[in-house]
Amino acid sequence: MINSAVLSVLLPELILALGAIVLLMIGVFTKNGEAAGRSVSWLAIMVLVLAGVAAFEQSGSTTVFGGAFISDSFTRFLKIVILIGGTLTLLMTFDNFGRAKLLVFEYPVLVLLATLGMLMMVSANDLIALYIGLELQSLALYVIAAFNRDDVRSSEAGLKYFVLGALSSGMLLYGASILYGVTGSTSYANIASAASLPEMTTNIGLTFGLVFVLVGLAFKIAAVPFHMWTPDVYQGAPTPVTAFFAGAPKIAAMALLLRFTQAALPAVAPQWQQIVIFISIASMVLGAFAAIGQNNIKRLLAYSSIGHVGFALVGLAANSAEGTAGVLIYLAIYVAMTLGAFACVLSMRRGDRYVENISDLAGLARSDLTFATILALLMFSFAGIPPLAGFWAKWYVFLPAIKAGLYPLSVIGMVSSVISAYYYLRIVKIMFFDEPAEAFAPREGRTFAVMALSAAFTVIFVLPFVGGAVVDAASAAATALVPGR
Amino acid sequence: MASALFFYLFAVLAVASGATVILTRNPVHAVLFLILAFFNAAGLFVLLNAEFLAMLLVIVYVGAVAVLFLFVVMMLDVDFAELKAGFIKNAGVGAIVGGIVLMEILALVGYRGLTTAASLNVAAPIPAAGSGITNTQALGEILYTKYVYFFEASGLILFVAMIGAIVLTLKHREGVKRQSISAQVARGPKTGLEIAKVPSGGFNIPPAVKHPEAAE
Amino acid sequence: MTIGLGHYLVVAACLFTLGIFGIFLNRKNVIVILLSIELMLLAVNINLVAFSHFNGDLVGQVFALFVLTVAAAESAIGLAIMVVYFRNRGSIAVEDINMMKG
Amino acid sequence: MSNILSVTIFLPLVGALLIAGLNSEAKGNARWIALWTTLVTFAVSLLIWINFDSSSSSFQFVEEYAWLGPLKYKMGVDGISMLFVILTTFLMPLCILASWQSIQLRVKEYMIAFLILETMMLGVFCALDMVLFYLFFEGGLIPMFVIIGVWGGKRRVYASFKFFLYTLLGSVLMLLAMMAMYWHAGTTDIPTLLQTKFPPEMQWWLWLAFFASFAVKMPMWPVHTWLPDAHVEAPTAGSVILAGILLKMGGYGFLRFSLPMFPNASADLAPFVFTLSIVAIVYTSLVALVQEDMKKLIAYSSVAHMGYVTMGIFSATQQGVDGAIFQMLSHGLVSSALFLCVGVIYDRMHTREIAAYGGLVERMPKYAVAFMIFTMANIGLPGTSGFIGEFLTLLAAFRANTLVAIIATSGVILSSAYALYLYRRVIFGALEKANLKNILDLSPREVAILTPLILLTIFYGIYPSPVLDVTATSVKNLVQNYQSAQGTAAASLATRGYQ
Amino acid sequence: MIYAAIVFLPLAGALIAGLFGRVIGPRPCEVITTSFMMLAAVLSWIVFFQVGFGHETHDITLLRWITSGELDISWALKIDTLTSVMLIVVTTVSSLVHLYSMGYMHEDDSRPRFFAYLSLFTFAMLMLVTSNNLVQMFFGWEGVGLASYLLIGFWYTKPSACAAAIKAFVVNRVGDFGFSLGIFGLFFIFHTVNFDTLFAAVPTAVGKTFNFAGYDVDILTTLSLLLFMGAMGKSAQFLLHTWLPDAMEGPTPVSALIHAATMVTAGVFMVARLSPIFEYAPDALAVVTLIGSITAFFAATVGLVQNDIKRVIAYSTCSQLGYMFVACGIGAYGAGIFHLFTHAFFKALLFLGAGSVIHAMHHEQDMRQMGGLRSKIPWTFAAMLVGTFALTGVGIPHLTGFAGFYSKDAIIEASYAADTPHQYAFWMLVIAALMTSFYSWRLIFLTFYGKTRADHHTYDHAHESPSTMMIPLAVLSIGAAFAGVIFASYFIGHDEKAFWGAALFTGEHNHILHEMHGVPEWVSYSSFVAMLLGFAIAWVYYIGAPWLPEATARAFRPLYLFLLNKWYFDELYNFIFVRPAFAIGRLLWKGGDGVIIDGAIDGTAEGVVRVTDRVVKLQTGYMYHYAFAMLIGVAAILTWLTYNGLFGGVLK
Repeated sequence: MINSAVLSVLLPELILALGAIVLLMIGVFTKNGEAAGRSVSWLAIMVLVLAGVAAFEQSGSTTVFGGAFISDSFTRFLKIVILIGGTLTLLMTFDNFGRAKLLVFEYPVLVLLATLGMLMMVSANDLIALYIGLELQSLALYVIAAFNRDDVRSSEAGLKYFVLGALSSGMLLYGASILYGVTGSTSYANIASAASLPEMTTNIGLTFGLVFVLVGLAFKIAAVPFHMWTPDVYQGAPTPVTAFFAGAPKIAAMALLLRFTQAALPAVAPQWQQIVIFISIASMVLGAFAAIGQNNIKRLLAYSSIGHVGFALVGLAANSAEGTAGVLIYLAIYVAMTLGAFACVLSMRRGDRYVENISDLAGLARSDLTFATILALLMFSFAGIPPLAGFWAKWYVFLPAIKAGLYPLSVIGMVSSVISAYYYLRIVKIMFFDEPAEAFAPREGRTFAVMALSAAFTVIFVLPFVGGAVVDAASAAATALVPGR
Repeated sequence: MASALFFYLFAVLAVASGATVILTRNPVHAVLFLILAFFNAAGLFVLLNAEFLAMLLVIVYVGAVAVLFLFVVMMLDVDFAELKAGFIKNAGVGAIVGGIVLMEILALVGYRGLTTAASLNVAAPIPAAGSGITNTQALGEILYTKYVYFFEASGLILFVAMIGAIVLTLKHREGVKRQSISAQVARGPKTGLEIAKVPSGGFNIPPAVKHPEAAE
Repeated sequence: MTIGLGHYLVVAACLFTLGIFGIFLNRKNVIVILLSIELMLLAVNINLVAFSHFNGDLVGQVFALFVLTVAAAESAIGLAIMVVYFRNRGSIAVEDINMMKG
Repeated sequence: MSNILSVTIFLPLVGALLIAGLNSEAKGNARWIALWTTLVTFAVSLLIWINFDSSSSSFQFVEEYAWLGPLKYKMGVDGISMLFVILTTFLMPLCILASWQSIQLRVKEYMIAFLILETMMLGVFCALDMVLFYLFFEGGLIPMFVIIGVWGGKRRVYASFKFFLYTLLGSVLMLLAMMAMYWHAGTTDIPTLLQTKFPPEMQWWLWLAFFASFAVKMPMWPVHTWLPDAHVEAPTAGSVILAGILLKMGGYGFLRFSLPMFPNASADLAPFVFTLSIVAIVYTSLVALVQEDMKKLIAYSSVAHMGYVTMGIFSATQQGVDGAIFQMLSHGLVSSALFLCVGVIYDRMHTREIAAYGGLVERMPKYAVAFMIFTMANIGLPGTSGFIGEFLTLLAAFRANTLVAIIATSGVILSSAYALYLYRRVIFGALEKANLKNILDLSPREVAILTPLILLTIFYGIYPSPVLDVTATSVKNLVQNYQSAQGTAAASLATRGYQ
Repeated sequence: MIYAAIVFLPLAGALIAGLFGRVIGPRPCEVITTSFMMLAAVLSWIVFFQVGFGHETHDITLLRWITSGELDISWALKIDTLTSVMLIVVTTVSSLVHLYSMGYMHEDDSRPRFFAYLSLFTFAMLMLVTSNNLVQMFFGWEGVGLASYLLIGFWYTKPSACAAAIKAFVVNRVGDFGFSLGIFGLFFIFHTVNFDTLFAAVPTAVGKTFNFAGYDVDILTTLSLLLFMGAMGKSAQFLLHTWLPDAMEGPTPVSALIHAATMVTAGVFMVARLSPIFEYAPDALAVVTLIGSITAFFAATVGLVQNDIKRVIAYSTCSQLGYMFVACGIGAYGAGIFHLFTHAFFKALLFLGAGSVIHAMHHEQDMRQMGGLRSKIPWTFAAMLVGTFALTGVGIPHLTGFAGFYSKDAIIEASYAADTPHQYAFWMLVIAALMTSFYSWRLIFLTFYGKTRADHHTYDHAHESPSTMMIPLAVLSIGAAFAGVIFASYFIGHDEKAFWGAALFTGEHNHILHEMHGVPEWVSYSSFVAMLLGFAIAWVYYIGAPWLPEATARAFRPLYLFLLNKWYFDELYNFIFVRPAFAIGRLLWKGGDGVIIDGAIDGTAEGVVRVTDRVVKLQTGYMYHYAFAMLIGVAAILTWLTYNGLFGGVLK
């Protein structure tokens, strides 16, 4: 059953799994807690990079375990993005966790396991694989959300995330069980073939299964109305954790959504398109409106992420290879920007105290122009102002939507992007136009590197060898997911 | 006929105890009723010829998980008097929405031809009654072969649960002396002597930990 | 009178709905919420096993097996988080869990 | 030579990078680098103009490189865009000079913002790929937002937000339309799109979406209210750029997209545009009459002048389009100059209240002369550049619709009223206010800024051919294509009046 | 390039004085501009004789101007008799005014500016009269408007001067509004704005109609009326006349040059120049006649009671312009231009004389504060007397007379010959002539006769003006005295056809110049009688019985006030146009932009904030609410898909 060919397909996952176990051991047997945390973190980063290299080196399209696990250019694209996201968030963790006395070795191990879960989600081609990967990721995330166990907010975040997450996985499971019952299989390929039978066109069971599974996935990507955990968890969890939440897990969940809808249930596309359109509009609009009222920058970014998920879903709503590519591009760009934004949040420090209020940014341009410029670039990019990367993200999701004739969706999306531009601009305004507040403590090297990298990415995306490369890779990935379309 | 009778018995009891779980005021009672529900579900599983799962349910769930719940309930010094079961004010609205969902699901159940396509996709047929292969054996045969990936992965999940539970709840109590043999052996003059600067005004007693540790 | 698939599905649906109810109707006690989650997962398992039985396919039972495993892990994590919360806040009343809102 | 457009466009960006590389104390260096960069850019752009073949209606100096997927980096100019490039590069050095003294805070950033803005503006006029166009079109929002917000007046936050969100809202709809065009035509290449025939039904929607963007940018009534606010709050050079170039992007967009690409919709909706135009002319002129803030008054007059432009464009005749382009260029000179004039006294007195002035001619005769010339150009006195555009557009409007022409022509009465009323209150009268007694006349630097504007204003009023010759062929081509697209519609237009 | 020299010498002078005035000082400026003007004047006379008697006409293109499609406009000089007449009028009066100003303005600090303006004005006026197309004409038209604006507002510290300047410009723009529309219309119909091609094409459009503002109207009538609207504005005709009296706020030489001799006659010139168009629009001509006669009558009535010496002359100018328009309206273009020609001399003379009086009286303009100046400033008195003779048309019928005798009486006769309904034009002009005579003599009597009403100091110091001022008066006196007798035969007499050549066009049915010589005898005498009667009444009122004016004013107080307040036109216009414009402007600003548009925008912004508040409130922080939201989501989606759009929903 298991041979070297299978292992090579599984290589990135194997690296992570074994790495997690080994690192746990290393951590356990290292005396000094802080040193253990530090060295294990570095090792974890290396493991992630290694897994990334392994993923990058893979080629072709293979399924193993009876089709439950798939590896193709789609999974590779997303895995690399996830691994980059994971690596960079881990890179930003040290100083923050060091100050909060959280730098323990369990954290990187949990991050590795969560990342492993994500990779499994990305590769899931079977309902059971979907569920297992999802739970592996989620359980790890529940824990790290509550990781600052002496902080009531952190534990509240963990509790909320857990309860609602469990509810959502319950719903997802319920849907999965119905789908299994209706189609007789958990494998996407079999589900797709069963669902495409003529007598299944009116089978209401499919619809129910679809709805419940989509609801579960929508929760994971924080789409309205299954988003309500997001602001609280983003705010409550330690900031490096939030940075991690905002990036990689969303991608993994989106990968599930993409593959589940397009590989397992293309037959009922009109139905899931409607659902996607609904949650897309709801997310874009709510993200735009609710963020305006925020004073905490993490909360604001949470609502912003809700909005961005809505935008990404626009591409999915189009139900086409271009649309899928659009989603992928959107995700890649979104992760890059989000990492930068959270790196900025992590740099908002006065003395040893981290501050999170938007008003703390007042007049930042006066005291630290580089910082302010980077954050401003990211905000403009979030708002989708050309030529920054955020614009291209929107371009590539709305383009297929227009092709698919989703005009009301597109117009609503564009209008809400303008509304959301308001709060991004507000941050720029506070940094550039307002009177300075107290200056921040000096920036820290690693975090600053992430900030600068992210801002640079938003700027140079417009160059053909950057943006073009991303777009080409995403297009190739999308065609792998939906061949022939 | 007997099986029908048992079905209704288990079904009614399962649903009734499920309802009690969410309605009772006392969490201990709730856990106990959950156990009852699990027992009845196990009964249903038996009726469905899934003996292994039925057994698992009883052993794992009733034996471990539910007991864990009881543990925690008892351990946390919760003032049960205060925990009057309360429903949100407009529970009616909630009930209506929930009711709608339930009705829709029930409508689905009544749908004919729900599983018409299912038979096409049988990946691991249940062994025939006369084949002599038990449910447990049949499961075992595919679990470690065809579904080894999931099996390994669920192992990782348990791994995560372990790390998670430990990292969240394990607390090295400060001020408690623990013996460290290696440290004692390695003790030399360098580490043995410590010149302490005594601050004036005494020292602070660490605050007493109010609640006992949770199970590790 | 034969007991068909539908009967089991009805039981599962009832339990599932009760689980959902338990989560959002309860305002006093987090433990009950955790129990409700278990109820939901139980309902799923009943579904899976019933489908498995009536479809003549063992995969459902395998699936249920994993659901059981994961549910156990999940409840462990859930309880751990609850304990942490209780330590910080001294309460597990659901109504108290709203430090963050807006 | 083959990359001269790109060189022109990105030279300012290079300058911005140079300034960014300076250490932050070097105010003077930032100014000088900015000035030299803009001057060199101007010189290079003049080279383009000299080598421009005005007998051809096709795009010239075309550069084309692969970019993102089907999108191309494609640049080029034709008779319609050529002069806007020159206008931009011409006004920039003046803006830098105008900010020499008045900007003392964060000079480096200011210069960087301006140079980036210049790149964006040049890009808009040169882009031959729709998406590239949009990129520059919207990209300019960022530096302008910062310029208004950081160096602006009291209500700068309100103004900058209004400016940004208003224009953004208009533009995103255009973006959607561009996507639809891409799917229909399979390309974003502007020259190809110019040849593409969109179905009339589709044209309507596309037209409306583009209109949403350009009308706001223009700005046309009733989406004009961001302009007075933005103008009032922006620093002088910001107002100059805003009035001189940013507003022209709307008009340029109409000429580049709406008219040639959606001729049927343009013809159908021309009455709608005419209506808005004449409302703008009369309405904003009346509003300008009662303004108490100089910049606001000029801003309102800008709206009125842009009314002539839209009217001229949608009359879709040689005279109308020529006039519209000329009007835009002239307005670029004249209103810029007027804003500079306001800036001159604002720098001295720090108020733009009309009531705070009076009798300035006593102390500032040179200034009075300059202001008079620009006021006269503003009201379209023959012999100034303001006349040519106004005259041609009205001439064309008369052909399209006499009623429109009548109402629009009444604008010349109102414009003289508000402009002269302003002049009288600021320049004439007795010099009674104590704080004005020592006000100084134009400094050599200010003279250096205003002199070229005066000379050009008068030169183009007397001899507009350098401009009209450049535009003629391209406009002719545009109008012919437009009319041939109308088919029967054109015939009815011709027979509507006396022939 | 003698023609170009005539036109551009003043411009050169203006530029030198304007740009370098501060550097080279006032005196050189005066000398340069004046000598340039005089040179131009001399050249103009040469040209006049060449063209008027040598019958040379020229059309010289100087520079391409506006080229756009079929529109092709050049800077050009069209030299024909009409132009040459205007050239001499403009350059001669202008050079004299320049000279005069050297004396009159010698106390002023801004003389370079003043002379620059004067020369600039002259340049614009010359561009106007030499234009070969409508647009260049419009250039000159607006250019003189600008110069007029600048000169009226010359004393910018006086609020009334500033107001008058703006009023002049804006009211002129009202006229220009019509003029522009006329140009647009002509281009629309004929695809050209050049006179020669235009005039050649006009006959093809006779009787045809086009759609104008929703109505089908006769092309030529409509366009002629639009063009005439421009003329009304520039020439201060009834309804658009209000600016002219106020324009007297400017220095007196300006009034003489611009508001008497040249600029205000541009309207007459325009009608004459466009006679090939007007001739085909009889209805338009009827309107011209009507407006002209009303103006002649109306302005004369107002002139009766004014006390400001310059205003009397200003209303007189207005009235005389009415005469000219009547002449044009009835087709007697030659008579109109002839009156323009003579009027330039005697009205400039009167103004400059009045300026001399004012100069003598230390800038006192109110005639009630004058009197008895005859002995103090005899030469001025003499000049004024000549001017009055010319204006009132003193002369001996069938024999000889002052300038006005020829030109004005010719118009009166022609108006009778034109046979307007009920001979209204004729009677109004005759009555106006009577009033002209009355107010002219009233001016003389009030200023020069009787005892002085000025304070002693002023009166004692009143002295004759310097020679720079007196020489122009002398020259103009000669003109006022002899221009009529010398040129009558060319302008309106039997040499008329040869003199005008093609410059003036008369339709085939237009024989007015011929018919006016055949009017009944009493018509010829009527104006003579009116003149005498006016003189007599004036004598009675102001010399014979000085108490009478006041008594009359008291007896007819409403009428007196009505006339004194100029028929309440200013008040009416303020009420109808000016105040509403400001009120509407304010309403649109505060209400339209502020409340409605910005209100909508800010309201939207507030709405967003309000929605935000609600949305944020949804996020209660309670888990059960969150779970409930999810449940609602599930229920909604399920219900939607199950019952509404199982396949192909509405959302898509």
